[in-house]
Amino acid sequence: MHIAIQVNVPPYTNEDMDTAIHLAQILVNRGHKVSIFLFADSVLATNKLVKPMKIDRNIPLKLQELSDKGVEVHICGLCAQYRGITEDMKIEGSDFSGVPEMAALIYNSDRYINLLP
Amino acid sequence: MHIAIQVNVPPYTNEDMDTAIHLAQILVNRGHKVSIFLFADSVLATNKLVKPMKIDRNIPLKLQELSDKGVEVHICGLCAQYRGITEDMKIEGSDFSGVPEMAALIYNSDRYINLLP
Amino acid sequence: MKKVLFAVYNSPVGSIWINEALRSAFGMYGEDLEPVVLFVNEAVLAVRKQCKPEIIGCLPLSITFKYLEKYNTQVYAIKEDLEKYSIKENEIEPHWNLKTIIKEELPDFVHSFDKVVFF
Amino acid sequence: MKKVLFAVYNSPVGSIWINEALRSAFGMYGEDLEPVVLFVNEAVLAVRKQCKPEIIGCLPLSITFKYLEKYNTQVYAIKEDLEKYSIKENEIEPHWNLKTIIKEELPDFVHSFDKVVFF
Amino acid sequence: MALIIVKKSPANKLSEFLLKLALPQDKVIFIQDGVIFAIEKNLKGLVKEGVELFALKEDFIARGFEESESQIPLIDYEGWADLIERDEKIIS
Amino acid sequence: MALIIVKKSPANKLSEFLLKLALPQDKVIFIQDGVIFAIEKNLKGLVKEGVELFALKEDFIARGFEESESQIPLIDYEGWADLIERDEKIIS
Repeated sequence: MHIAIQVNVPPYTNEDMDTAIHLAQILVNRGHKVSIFLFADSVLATNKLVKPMKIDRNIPLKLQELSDKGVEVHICGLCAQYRGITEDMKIEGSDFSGVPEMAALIYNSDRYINLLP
Repeated sequence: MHIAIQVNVPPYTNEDMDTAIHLAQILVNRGHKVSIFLFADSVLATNKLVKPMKIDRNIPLKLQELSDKGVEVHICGLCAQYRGITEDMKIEGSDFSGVPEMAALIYNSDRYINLLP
Repeated sequence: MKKVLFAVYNSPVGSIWINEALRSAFGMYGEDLEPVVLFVNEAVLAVRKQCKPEIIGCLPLSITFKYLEKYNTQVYAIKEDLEKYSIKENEIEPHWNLKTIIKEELPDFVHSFDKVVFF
Repeated sequence: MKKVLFAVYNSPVGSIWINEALRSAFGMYGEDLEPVVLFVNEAVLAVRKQCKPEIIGCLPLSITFKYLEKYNTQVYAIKEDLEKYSIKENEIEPHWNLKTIIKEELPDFVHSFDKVVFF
Repeated sequence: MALIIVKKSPANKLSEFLLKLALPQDKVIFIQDGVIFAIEKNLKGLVKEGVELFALKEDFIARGFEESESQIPLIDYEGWADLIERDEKIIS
Repeated sequence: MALIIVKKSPANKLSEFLLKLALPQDKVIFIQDGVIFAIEKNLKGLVKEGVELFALKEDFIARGFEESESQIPLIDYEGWADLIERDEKIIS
């Protein structure tokens, strides 16, 4: 199956990115195709300049690892502009897209999981 | 009087930065010394790479203008690191500081206005 | 053709969610999708003519009106929530072309969509 | 000496606010300030020994314990909120050195501080 | 005497928690979505007697309400600044 | 049949709104602070008959609750994935 997960809130401050990453790992291991769509403040999770404390998890790195395993990471481009995240800051394997990509995911995915803000 | 305003939530997504900027303008015009302390996701408001749509307000620019008028803009440095904002991205006149600066503001200010998250 | 519901439960003023829900809805027409928008709780405040986030410097709701017209996007509000804020029919901005729905009908209404996104 | 209250109303797991409130409190000792921390609503879940945000990969609450001990920072929880979640005295993590306060005393308690910051 | 700032809507439990903190002679200002409190008929029943209530006019009007709908005085940012100057203690 | 995800705590009105959307044979999974619902004695009274309720075990345990405190079955992420695979419609 193709399963899409949309996140809307910032990483660290809230746990939605943690939930999405954990769920994506499980779903990928089950053989599903997984896409993560980052909307609004969740786009912060793709900023590779994020420097958490050493004892804390590195969310952009975890996203990067998911991407290496084949998970698509889509970033709402307008949302990124509003948060001052430019193309050169984003993690490898993620893509700036927008609402047309959201529409394609909503249309093509077998399951669409939105984590409401 | 010295009046400090602490903000905790991201700009645009919520209106706290708008409230803080408007209040700061009024207070400065009344002759007060105003300090803005940006904590947690509110640090995004100091990223000069933020590119809002043309019809929308430019919050980092408004902060910059307040700074030009003498308003101190303090950024929690650890919070900024967690959001991938580096020193070279911040608006002119703002400063990376931290909880010791928060303590100094709480101790020295005549009024401390926290806009709760 | 699949049906998608964008339901907004946040206040229309001071947060981005109504504008983001509408922007998302308008983007759906690029695929074979039919978006519908639903205002829940305080989001219903959006429908009054005098509701103007631009008064406090935020993005106006009216920037969505030309697209609402172009696509004829259906917008619903919950009747009981409109009543809670004493919003009368003649106060409603005509551009929303608003339909109302009562709470009792909501479970079936929401289940009639293929995908549901809350904001 | 001024007294500062950091009151937290957000859940201890999955959000940063309890850790941020404690970090803020510990920073106050650089000035002639006395910080006190108050847990309100779901924030009281923090006090149970078994409350461990690290289970879901978030920062542990226990990183604050050595500072609580070093500074002897006072932490309060609302008694009624503890009861709401059936948190018994023997379940409370001793490092919090927790005091309780009843709702009726809150208005005077909060007013006894020079500055009040809610998270 | 304190100034209590209520910025979240009546739907949020924290708002009522903050209202209950108010002691006689305190002032409460409703801002942002907190201004929705201003149309509540029994608003004064939520606070102790002697607590003064205000709503920020700009935030109230922006949400589509008419001034006549408010049960309490509407003040502008200058009025809010007056309150800030007057009371040393601010709870929010 | 739909899967409804409730992630906000009982203190947030939206959670009850979502619970009321559930039709018989729907499933509800409580995650994040939504798991606090699992300790409510009258939880089943909040949904229509025939609605199946689950809470995400990891999120429940992390908040300091003991498994025995839950009024409904606790499932892990694999269990959540099972629910996702089963129901096409997801409301959240």
